[in-house]
Amino acid sequence: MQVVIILAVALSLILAVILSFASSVLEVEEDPRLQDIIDMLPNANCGACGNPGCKGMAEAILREDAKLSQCKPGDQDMREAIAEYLAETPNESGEFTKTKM
Amino acid sequence: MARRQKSIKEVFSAGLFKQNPTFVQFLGMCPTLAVTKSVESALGMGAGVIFVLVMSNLIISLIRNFVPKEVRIPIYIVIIASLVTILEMFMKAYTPELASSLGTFLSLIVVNCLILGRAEAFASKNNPIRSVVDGFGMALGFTGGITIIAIFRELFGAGSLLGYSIIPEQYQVGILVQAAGAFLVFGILVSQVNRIRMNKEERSEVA
Amino acid sequence: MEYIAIAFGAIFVNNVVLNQFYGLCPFLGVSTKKSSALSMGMAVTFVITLSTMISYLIYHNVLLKYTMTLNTEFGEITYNLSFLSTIVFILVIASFVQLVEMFIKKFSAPLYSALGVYLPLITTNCAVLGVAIDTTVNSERIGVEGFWQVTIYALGISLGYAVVIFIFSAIREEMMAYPIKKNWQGIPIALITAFIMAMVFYGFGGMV
Amino acid sequence: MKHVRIIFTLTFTVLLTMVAVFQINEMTAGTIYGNQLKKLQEGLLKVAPTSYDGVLEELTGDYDLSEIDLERVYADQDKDKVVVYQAYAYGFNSAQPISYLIGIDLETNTVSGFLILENYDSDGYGQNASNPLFMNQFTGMELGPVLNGEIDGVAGATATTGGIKASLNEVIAFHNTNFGGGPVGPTDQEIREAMMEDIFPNATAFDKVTTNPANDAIINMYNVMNGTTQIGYLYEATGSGASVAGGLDMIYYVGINMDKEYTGFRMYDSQDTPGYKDFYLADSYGDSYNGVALGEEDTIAGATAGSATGAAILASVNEVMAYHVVDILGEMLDRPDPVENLNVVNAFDQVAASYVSIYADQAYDASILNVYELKDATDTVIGYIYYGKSAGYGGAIEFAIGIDTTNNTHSLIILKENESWEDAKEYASYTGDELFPDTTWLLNWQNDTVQNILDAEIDGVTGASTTTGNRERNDGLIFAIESVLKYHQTNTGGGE
Repeated sequence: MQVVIILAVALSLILAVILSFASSVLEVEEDPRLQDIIDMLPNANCGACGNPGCKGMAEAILREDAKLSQCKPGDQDMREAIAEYLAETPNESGEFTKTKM
Repeated sequence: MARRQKSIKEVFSAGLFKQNPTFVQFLGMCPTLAVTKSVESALGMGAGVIFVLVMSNLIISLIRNFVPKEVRIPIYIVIIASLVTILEMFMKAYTPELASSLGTFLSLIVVNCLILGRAEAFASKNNPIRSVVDGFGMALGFTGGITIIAIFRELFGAGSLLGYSIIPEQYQVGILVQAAGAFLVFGILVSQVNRIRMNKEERSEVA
Repeated sequence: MEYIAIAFGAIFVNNVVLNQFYGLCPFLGVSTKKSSALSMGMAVTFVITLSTMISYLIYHNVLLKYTMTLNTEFGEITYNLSFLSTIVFILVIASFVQLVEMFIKKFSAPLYSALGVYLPLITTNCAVLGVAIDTTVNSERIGVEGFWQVTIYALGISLGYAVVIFIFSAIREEMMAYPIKKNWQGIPIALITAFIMAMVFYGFGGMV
Repeated sequence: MKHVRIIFTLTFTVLLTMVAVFQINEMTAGTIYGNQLKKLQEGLLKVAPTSYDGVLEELTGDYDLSEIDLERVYADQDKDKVVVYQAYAYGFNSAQPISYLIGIDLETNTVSGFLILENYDSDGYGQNASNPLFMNQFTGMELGPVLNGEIDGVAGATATTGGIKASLNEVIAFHNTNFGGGPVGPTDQEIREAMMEDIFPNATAFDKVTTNPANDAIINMYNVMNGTTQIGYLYEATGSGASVAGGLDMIYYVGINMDKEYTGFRMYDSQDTPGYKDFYLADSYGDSYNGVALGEEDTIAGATAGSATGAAILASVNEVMAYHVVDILGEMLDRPDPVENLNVVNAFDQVAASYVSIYADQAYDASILNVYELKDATDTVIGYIYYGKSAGYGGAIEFAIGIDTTNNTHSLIILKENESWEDAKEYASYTGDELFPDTTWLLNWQNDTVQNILDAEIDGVTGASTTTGNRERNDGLIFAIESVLKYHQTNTGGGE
């Protein structure tokens, strides 16, 4: 039992410390809309859309390179939500991204 | 957002039909193909997924407001992995035959994109009751999907259903129970599901 | 010679996708373009090989090292921490992948777009965890032992993944040029293609 | 602050889940262990004899199992009722061995049960080994190599069946060394005796002739008795097959009855090419000798594949037959009439006034069909023509060679052959382009003294070694022609 606790604490501490510091040290500037779109996608990371994961899909949407219907796990609500969001939110230089359903 | 929230009933039925994980979302395809040799193991896998998905949706929805965004995924994974490990132990203890027939795929429920997908897409944004209903609906839809595939494979490939012989040996298509046959059966079924969906869409457009 | 046999068996005979059904979601998803299939193949090769090595070391040096005893109705039984394998492996793999992704993203933009973006997908690729578990907990099933044999096996398995996903994407790209009935487009025809490829790969079974 | 929260949440979650998992592990570990124990115990009792319901002890530690695919050994307390082995077999899916249990009833020395515990071979193929139909067939089988050939394989799974058979052989060998054996299948001696009895079913005794027969081909000779009457002769003989270099490569038994007929033939051992030799190892070939009169060996049909093996067998049988007729029965062999093949005269450069067969007066040689003495008009001997034969690739080759009184060879001519000599062109060492009867290789034997030719040790032609012969295995034309030359030296007196 003690072993388990020590092991768990040690392992998660190591990982948590590395990850949390790495996330700030290795942070890269991104389009602020990217994270919002990722949050709207199902995040199943299944790859069925042909893009490398949901992040890849979000990037492709912002590049106007992907149709929303490519996302197999996503439903009508998700598509409408993303379309609505993109119609309302421009990027930092004020340009709007067209959505492809 | 001004969007209307889905009713509990809609949440439940989405997983069964409109958003069926097997035939529409194509989530968790590894077990879909790997454990559908027999109806028995498909049902066993389905039961496992129901347990893990309902529990993980419940727990994640309960803690959704305390989890920092940066470690969201590791934490979800840890919870799911623990649930899978617990499931594995129970299965090994009380249904050892089933556990050995599912093999590594029992542990691999952890990486079934359905589980993590629902955690991210639904449980982290909804209250516990709705999350449980969603998890149950999705897992049930998954179970139904893989069971249908298993019925086709076992019936025509091994000539039996749940172990009872139905079709004599000379009319069996042995390839269906082999690895390659899984692709064939699944491919044909998806194409037919697509056809039905397309017909429906056309009709609704006309209407 | 032994290593060659292990690698050959892992690449072709027990092919991870066509025979063992590991990593199917990205196999069917990220195979519409040859370029992305190639990137995916490389990312998988990198992650599977390294994460298997890490998992092997953790399993043998930590999880198997600590034993405990438990009183049961069958008498005292001794057991080790291997029941924690799934949790530990997935946690380590997920963190490792996330770390690598952050590194690549920070220091090499071209490498990130060719390889790094595919890394998060690995977490839900059951081939990674599957191979890690098979080479440790179930190692007697696949008949490999020792660190180097396991490494070669993992490398072979992941190369098998890369080879198959690349061939598969080449076929799918080629198929784009042909009219396919609407309900067969996409996943269904891809599954039928995978079926034919799996049949072809059965042929390798005769070679060992 | 953000970092602290991240670290804390992650650590806390991991800790909580680990504790939960640990608790559940404590709850279930016993049951899981019990299940495994139960499965193994049930398996052990399933393969133990039905009369046995005691406890089996594990004895694995008592043996060195590092060299064999044996995992565990169990036996009853006194080690006199039952032994159970857990072993591995490598099937089609060689990476994942099949694990099985086999029980052996020590009182009857038979298999008491066979059970496959784990099988990862393909469904519909190797997986079928786990079918009760396959597993149940072992029960009651007597121990012996691959259980005496009684196992029915799994359809469509040669590799799986083969793997199980190979593993069973190892287990049985281990059992025989460690648990006393008992009936172990037919021994070498028993196999030989069975063959002798096949050839003479009515025999009551095979009396071995102690003086060694003066013949290279014959290893042993038996007078076959029925009570006090002799009913025949049995020869254990050896010959060269078609494709093995060096040594004795086939041993066979052939029987001859008192009516000068063959009573049967059995090949005991042949190192000849598998696939080619199988036909000759079969009883059906041996039985085709039944009732064939001595001298009529040509009527025994060989196989299409491996005709050279058939020819080699017949050549050897001919030798035994000649020994039998000449040395045992003291009779003359039926030898061909003089000059039945007129072309033989071409082997000698001069036309003689008379050609007289002198073979009947001389010793028999398996390579020689006839010997002619050539005389001129003044009745002076001018030379000899030897009419010989050898086993070729496409059947028997007949040739003639003339030798004069100064021991010089004249022409070597081929009278009958069915060779595909042009095949040899593909091989580097042969550059000629003639068909076989006019081959430059034959010139090696012409117009030189017998002694020079024998000293030269002419080699065969690679790629046509069945036809020309192989010096190491003493066959083909080299052997036949050299036999003729040596025969000339010793019998016709030319050597002195």
